Amino acid sequence: MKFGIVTFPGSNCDYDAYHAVTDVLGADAVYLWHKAHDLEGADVVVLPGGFSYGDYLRAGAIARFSPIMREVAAHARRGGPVIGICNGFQILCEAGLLPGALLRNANLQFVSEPVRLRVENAETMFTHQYRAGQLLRLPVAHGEGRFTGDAETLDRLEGDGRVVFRYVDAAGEPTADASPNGSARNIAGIVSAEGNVLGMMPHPERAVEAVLGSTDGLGLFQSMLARVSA
Amino acid sequence: MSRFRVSIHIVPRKGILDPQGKTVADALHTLGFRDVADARIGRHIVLDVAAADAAAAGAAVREMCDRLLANPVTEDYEIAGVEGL
Amino acid sequence: MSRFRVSIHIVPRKGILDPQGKTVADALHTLGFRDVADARIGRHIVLDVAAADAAAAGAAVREMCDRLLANPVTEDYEIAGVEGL
Amino acid sequence: MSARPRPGDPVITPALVAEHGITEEEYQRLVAMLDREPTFTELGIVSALWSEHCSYKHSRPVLRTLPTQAPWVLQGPGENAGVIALGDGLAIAFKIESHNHPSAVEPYQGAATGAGGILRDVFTMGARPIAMLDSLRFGSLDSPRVRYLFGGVVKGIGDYGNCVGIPTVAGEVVFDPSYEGNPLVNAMCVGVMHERDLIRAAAEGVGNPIMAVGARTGRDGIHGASFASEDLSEASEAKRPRVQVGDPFTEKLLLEASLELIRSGHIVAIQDMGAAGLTSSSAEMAARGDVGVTIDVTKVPVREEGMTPYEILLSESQERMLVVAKRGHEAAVREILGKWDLAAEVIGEVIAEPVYRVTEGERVVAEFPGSRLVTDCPVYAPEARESEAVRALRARDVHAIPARPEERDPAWTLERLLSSPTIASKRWVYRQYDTTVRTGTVVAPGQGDAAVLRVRGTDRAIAVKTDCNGRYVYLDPREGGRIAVAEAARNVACVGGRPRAITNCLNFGNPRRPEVFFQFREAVAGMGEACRVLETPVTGGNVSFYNENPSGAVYPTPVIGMVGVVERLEHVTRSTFRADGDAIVLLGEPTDELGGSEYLARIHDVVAGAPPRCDLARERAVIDALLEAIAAGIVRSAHDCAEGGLAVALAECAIGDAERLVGAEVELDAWRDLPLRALLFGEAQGRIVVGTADPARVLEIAARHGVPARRIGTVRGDSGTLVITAGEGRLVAPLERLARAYHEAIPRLMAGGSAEAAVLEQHPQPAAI
Ligand SMILES: Nc1ncnc2c1ncn2[C@@H]1O[C@H](COP(=O)(O)OP(=O)(O)O)[C@@H](O)[C@H]1O
Ligand SMILES: [Mg+2]
Repeated sequence: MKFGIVTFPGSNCDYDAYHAVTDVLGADAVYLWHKAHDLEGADVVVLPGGFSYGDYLRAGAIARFSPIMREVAAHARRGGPVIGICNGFQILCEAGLLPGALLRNANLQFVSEPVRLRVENAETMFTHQYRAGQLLRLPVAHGEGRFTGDAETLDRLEGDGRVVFRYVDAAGEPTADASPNGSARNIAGIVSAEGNVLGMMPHPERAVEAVLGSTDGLGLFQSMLARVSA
Repeated sequence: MSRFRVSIHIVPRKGILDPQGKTVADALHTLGFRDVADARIGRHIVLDVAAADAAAAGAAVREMCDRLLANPVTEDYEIAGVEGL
Repeated sequence: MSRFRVSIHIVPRKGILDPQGKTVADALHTLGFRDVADARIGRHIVLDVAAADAAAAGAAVREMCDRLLANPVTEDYEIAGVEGL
Repeated sequence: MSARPRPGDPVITPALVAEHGITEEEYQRLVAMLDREPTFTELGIVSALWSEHCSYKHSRPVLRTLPTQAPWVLQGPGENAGVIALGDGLAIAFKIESHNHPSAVEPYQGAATGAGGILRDVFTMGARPIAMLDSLRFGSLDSPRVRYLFGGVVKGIGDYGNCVGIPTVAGEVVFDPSYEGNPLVNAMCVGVMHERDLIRAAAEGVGNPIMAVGARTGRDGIHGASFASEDLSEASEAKRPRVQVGDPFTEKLLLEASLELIRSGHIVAIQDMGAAGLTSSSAEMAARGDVGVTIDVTKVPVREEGMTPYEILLSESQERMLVVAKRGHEAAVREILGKWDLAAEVIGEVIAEPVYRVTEGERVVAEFPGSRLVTDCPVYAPEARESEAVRALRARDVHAIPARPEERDPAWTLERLLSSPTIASKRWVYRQYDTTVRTGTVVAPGQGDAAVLRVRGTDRAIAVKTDCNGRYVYLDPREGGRIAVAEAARNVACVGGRPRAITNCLNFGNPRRPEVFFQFREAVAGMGEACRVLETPVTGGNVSFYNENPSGAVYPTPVIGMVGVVERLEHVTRSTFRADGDAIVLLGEPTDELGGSEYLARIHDVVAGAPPRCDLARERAVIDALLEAIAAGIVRSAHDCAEGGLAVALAECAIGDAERLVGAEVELDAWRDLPLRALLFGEAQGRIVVGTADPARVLEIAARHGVPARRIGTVRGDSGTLVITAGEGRLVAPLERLARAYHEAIPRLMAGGSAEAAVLEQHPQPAAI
């Protein structure tokens, strides 16, 4: 089982994702250069966080045109797992592999802090190691994380159980204050209709070791390992 | 081929929350500009393009907007001007 | 008093580095739009203001730009249009 | 060959010379060196290289008195950054820089480019940056202009570091009217490297090509270096268009490319084109290598047409490097840069002839003999005399100041102190900084007295913190200098780190004013004394003079950037109380000192009295005792007493974590004879509040180190209150109220700032971060 971690110009969490899946999970991983034309046999593609192309114009707008993205899209069409974290989520939306868009945080400030998430769907290939309704503590660090979509897009996401993570407060309720960025319906992460493409703003790869204050992100990588190796 | 300066407006689609515009409106009020009812903030992009004629320049830029410059989910764009250089 | 829609262009001052414009120009090239020589990216602000007449509206907005909307250190602005509502 | 004026060059007049900040004697010195009149280009070069910022002409003799040696120091002052050994063949590179004047004019870009510059200083040593720190000083947040500066600076530092992907993990923010109009913006960067990758910025190897790498050269920030060497005035207002714009995206590419380049073995030296750009980088590289260089400005990739040699040489366009490659390896260098979509052009060569020569194609436009350009720059020893006014302030008996009626309830005083922006939580600031990227941050901002970063592949960690109390330094420069180092060391020790070395950023006023130079000389002397006793040599730093505004100089502010090593991750210690029932032990002891305290400033609006005495032997003993107790595994929490004294330190231990308030019961009868306000809010040095399950052992260790220590209370987890008694005196405070005061002070002050917030939206920067 092999993870392919894409490095775009300006990616800066590629190294963290690599460390999480290799040193911590003991899985294989390769870095995939944005100009490359094949996935080097990766079973799971990770689009890491960072500032591809400086987030100039719009976060993810330019990176989506990288040569490697053609392969990523093809991999996704074949049902291969793709996970986009933070900037990776933004790229997936810009590339049309996920619906909606991520806009400037409502408070217009970059927000870096641990947030509480509720697992809304524990059936996906990315979350089956969690319990539905389980509360997670993961860090966010973004300036453009306000998920937006028109009403029917949002209704469809909700109806099809494609909202995977929601920002919630200590009581587990999706209150306005619980959201660090003003996302529609406190949405923090969603999956594609086929369920094999996940985008999320929080950083699971930053929460895989006790020494860093939380291991709540492990379940996500273990879910993929279990499902893909199986 | 001659050169044209094409200017583009890219604005948040109606109905999409524009916190930046709201902050600016509030700020203007704080500064005493009470007569401002509303502010919307978008991008103003100026491109220097070579094309056969103004029409061709406009067409090329429209394609750039569709493919890269504007986000179809959240933004509208208009070509505000094409002037020869 | 009547209402006017005033639109403003705020652009990075000439000679000042515009990393965003440069990056976008490069991206357009990679996308095959080879005829783009240069791109500058600024902000397009639309204000809805009440004023005695168009001239007054323009004057008020100019003051808003000087005091708040434009960064005197790095940006130039122009009033792109004043239209009655 | 000798330089000739270019057609169109302005003629050199006394007025033009003066405009370049060059004095009459300096000009004569230049003529003597050249043994002819300089060209306009040469005048520009010299004005930059002999500016305070590049030449240290007023500070060098004083800086020479600082200790710089220790077995673990691999690179002392003189390079782009200092380097110390970490063990296992690893090393730590670190440096601090000021960007005060640019930030006063354009806070967002000024702070952003400051962060960019210090990052480059560290990765040009061959180190991978792992953390940034920021030490900030502003006037009062009641002023909209200050809120604008504060907001812009924080956003500028955040946007830049966040985009490059380096966590900003520690720092300080101090608000005081003395910084009105002249904020201090100091940024520090820490990097980790293999000792074998250490590379220096000395040009070597006759015939080796000199290459310009990274961004193109535009007309940005021309004369920023001399800009940083003047008082803020209308003159600097006029310099506005010279403000540089940072491009963190290009910086990230440059960072990766440079590290790859250094490891590739294709280059012999690399240096950031920082202040005074190409001029100072090339001249300094030549001087370090004691070789000659020749540079052809027509080969430099430019952003604008028609740039003159003068402009190309002095441009401060950001995100550029100067590289000396191995002859014949140019193509390999280009290939590495190309991979990162960056350009590299050969612009000159290392030559045997001992000259610094600049040509424009065939024409020589500047030529200086040997490295004298750098070595022969003037050095001054200005007069130093303490200000009578300050001496009088220090002599004032602050105990005579009557208490305010409200102070009858010490809880009122404590609340007011906790809501003082200087003491209050800085979460509003570091919430805008990515503190966890690179997954190395073990102790993040607000969790401990210093930040802790793990070092992959080892069980070690690095502890870092900046500190300085300018008010102390103002009232007593020598004592204040000692305290700055001591507090930084204490903070590093509180998280379990052994203080190892410092970098420093010396922010002072106009050195030609005797009272300012006195402050400078004395503060540096105090710093040096402390560094000797604490065995933390100085590996580098930065001097920023002329921090003045119409109302005078800012407080003398020698900011200390302390780096320490945590031997084992299990030693990492945080500041807030942990477990119910733990004993609270105070290392060190209270005194009746009240001078220079935040209490006097905040409650009585008085800045006077002698600052607390700093007994360096005691400081050393306290740190040794604490580190031994931590290594013994008996310390659950440790927090030093700083601004606001013992009561504030105890409160911070109780409410520091907004999501986990922990009550405590403290009894200080042992010191019942001290004035209550000195006991509670005095800022006696050398004190640390320790939470432990084994007080007896902590006391035993303290005794062995000759450190007075005493159990002063107990952690009462769920009591919901902080209770401190001392004889008749009794402080009872509900934790919620204290927490609100401490955590909401700055957000509340900034909320009124929607106007400023909007102004920040002006910047043509990535909206996203
Ligand atoms: N500008 C800043 N950037 C990042 N962290 C900061 C900043 N200012 C303060 N902090 C953090 O807030 C906490 C308290 O800072 P400070 O009051 O200076 O601590 P101390 O009083 O122990 O020196 C520390 O963790 C410090 O690193
Ligand atoms: Mg402090």
